[in-house]
Amino acid sequence: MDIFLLFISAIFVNNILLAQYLGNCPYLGCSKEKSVAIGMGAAVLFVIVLATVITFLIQKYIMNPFHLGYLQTIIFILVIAALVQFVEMFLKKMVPPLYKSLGIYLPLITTNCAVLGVAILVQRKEFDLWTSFLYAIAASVGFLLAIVLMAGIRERFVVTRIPRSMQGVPSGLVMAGIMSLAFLAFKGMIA
Amino acid sequence: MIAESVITLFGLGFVSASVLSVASRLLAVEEDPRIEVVTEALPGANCGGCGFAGCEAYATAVLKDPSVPPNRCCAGGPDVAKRVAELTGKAAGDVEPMVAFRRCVKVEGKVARKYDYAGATTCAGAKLLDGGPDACRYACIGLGDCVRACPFDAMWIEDGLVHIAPAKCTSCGTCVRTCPNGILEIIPRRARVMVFCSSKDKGKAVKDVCEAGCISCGACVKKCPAKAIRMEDDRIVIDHKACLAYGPSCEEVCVKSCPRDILRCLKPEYIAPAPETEPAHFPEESHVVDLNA
Amino acid sequence: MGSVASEFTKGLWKEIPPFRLVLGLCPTLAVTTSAENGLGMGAAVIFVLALSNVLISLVRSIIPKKVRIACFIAIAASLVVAVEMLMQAFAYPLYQQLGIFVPLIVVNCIILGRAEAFAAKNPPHLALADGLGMGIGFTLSLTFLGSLREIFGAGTWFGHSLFGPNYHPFSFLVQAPGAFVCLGIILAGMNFLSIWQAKRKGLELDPNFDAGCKGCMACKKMDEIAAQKRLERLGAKA
Amino acid sequence: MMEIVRMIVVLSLITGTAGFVLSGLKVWTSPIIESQVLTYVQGPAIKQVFSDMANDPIADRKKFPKPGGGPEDQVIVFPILKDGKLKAVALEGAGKGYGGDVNVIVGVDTSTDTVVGISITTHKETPGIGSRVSEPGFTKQFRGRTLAQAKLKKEGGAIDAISGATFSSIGASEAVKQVTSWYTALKDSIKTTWQ
Repeated sequence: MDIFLLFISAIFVNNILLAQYLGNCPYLGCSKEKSVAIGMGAAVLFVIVLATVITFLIQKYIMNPFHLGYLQTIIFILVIAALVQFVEMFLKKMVPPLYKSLGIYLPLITTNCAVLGVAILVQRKEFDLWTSFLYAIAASVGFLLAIVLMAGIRERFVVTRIPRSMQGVPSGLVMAGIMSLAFLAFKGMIA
Repeated sequence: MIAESVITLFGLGFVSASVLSVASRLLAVEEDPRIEVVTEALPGANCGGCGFAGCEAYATAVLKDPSVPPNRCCAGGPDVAKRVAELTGKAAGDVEPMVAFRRCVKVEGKVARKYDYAGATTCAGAKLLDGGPDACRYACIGLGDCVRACPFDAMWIEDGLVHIAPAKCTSCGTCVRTCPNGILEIIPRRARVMVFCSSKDKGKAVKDVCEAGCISCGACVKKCPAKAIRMEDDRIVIDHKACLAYGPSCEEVCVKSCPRDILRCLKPEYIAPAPETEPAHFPEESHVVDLNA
Repeated sequence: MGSVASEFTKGLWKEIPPFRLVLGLCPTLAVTTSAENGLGMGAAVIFVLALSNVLISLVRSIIPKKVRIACFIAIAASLVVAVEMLMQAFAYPLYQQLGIFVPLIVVNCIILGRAEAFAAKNPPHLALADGLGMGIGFTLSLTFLGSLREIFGAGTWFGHSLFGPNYHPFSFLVQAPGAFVCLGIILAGMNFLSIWQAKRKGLELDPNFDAGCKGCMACKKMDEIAAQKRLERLGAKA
Repeated sequence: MMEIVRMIVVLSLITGTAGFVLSGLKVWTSPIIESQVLTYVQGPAIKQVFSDMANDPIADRKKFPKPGGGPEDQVIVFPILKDGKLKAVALEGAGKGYGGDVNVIVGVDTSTDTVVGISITTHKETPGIGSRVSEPGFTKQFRGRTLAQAKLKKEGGAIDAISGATFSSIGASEAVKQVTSWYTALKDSIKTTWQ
């Protein structure tokens, strides 16, 4: 039941994109094509889960014993950057098909604030390892859902008359606002 | 505390840099070095005119797949084709010249209309609304998605129907990929006969919506002595290779057998190779397949 | 490259982030629930951006190309940690308000975007001008957006009540959807201005005027991937 | 090979320097941060418990060794003074609630050894259910209780748990119990410190 609640809360109520504003750049950049959105979402899911678990272990076994909590930001981001680059090289060599579908998005993920955001959030919420792992999955599924839905809508934008000044990013943002409004409705589920 | 911080961060930098540099050595992927050379030779516009996803994809394909010709790059023209041919060891000239062709004769009144469309002026947009304003789901919608997509300015809309200027067409296939109804096709410039309908409906359904469409009677299939015509999904497919190999001795019996006048001989102006120099203004008659001929 | 003055002023209007260069959207959307938060976030970004630009410009010649991004991130991250500590020490309520978005400055594409696009190629004094200009432009935008949302969404400005107790705040604006819609409409307004100006002067409109994150390599790459995927999809259909 | 060495050296040097500078900054700012945190997190809670204070308990705070803790564990005691004399003290305790620790500031009158009041500083309870422990309806019950009474009824005290939020109530009560045990152990040294 708790796990169910965690998932519902992270995917719908506190959607990482639409309610917590994390990961907006890829959201707007990648949502023009549904296949790209799925690829990006899956890559983000992969990286978020991996990064959250690794940074959690580093926090627990290196930073906490030495009282280095204040270096959290710099240590986390360096670990994430190195991890992403390593995974990219690894996939390219060892699993080329996976590289073709996910790997091309990896270089774009280092600066995705959703990854660092989730890694820091689970520390601030003081989750244990298992809950952190589940939360990472739930949050990135929420990201995937939002970005794929958005791409589905934005594909239709191509065939719609939109005023010149609203084309591109502005219409994407307003669209995101309307989606966020729709997601607000899920707040009623948990109160 | 200072010592711990310095050591931890120094160690982190050291470890990540070492892991990455070692990994970049161990996990380096060997790519065919020629791919890069061929990609360099291409214009790098990533226009997709060749039918591949970008210049690098074409370079890879042309090196690996023997059936991919070296002259597919429309943006680069003959110079690039020559260079690619040199790099790949393929002959530049042994490729059948092709041209885009519209498989539809929808003209005013021949196709019934379901409704008047007043939405966004794109075919894809109209297609979203109950399959388009025409009763025939395979008719040219005529809102010009292909015209806008054509990188060579070889198409235009007239009377709600797309027209192709063969002299300008480079058979890049962009229009074929754009058309939501799939009525465009790339055919050999030497092709002798062609079918002017792309409907996959059965005879009765076609008769209901179009005065001119193919009713899938199969007469042409039976008559063709070269067995170059077949039906796929109630849609005529012509094997131009077999047709051209058989030669003109059949006297186009298929055209004569067609009860709906939907199989026609192509005008020589259309099928002739593009002239070397482009005329300033293309004469009205020669740039389109004349439907009333 | 231009003079110090021109590098400084371009960040204030011509390339003002995030309205012109669509950079750093996450904090822009998240912390602008009030003018004060926007200003505070902006101040932190000015500090990090100006210093990281200068530092990167100073060490640009010794950084090997392959670990370029990692070095930029390390420099930006240490500045962010510094800001975090200073903010906790001297502006604790603001730190509480901005929450997780203070550490997230490090992944704000404005930092890496400027490092990559400008600081890595220019001498320190120009990099400083660019960083300060961009930072101040960012602060102005954030404060503007924050003011807009606070004034109409809560009826206050910098915490001072504006319309008296009878005002019914349009609280949609201070919630998540309001942030998206508000920024979207401002961006559209900027585009409208560009189009109108081009028309009035009879000039050709810059076709890339709304191309989005110009300074951010990630977005460029994403557009390329999207174009390629589209071709692949259409190719498969044909 | 040279390139790899250079990569490693440059990156480690940058991170190492960052570590040095940042730890220096940390040493300088940590006392300021500590007092800031106390002012903005514990400060309002203390003010809520003691409505009239002549001194600034945050500035006058003192650390005492934690009873039953290791040699480095410490407890912060905030004194409430009147005319320079100790009137009451405030301590912060923590108890495990439903979602995590419930942190509670407890004010204890040093002359009568009774609870002056409690105030919740931070908690992670479910909004609307467990979060009711921070509402006056619950916290008011502790006012004027003796140390022995300041626990839930089922443990022999005088406090009603919030129905439907038993775990949160237990958390708050545990926190109060922790403070009362610390206070009992430290009472003498507290009194000698401030007279």
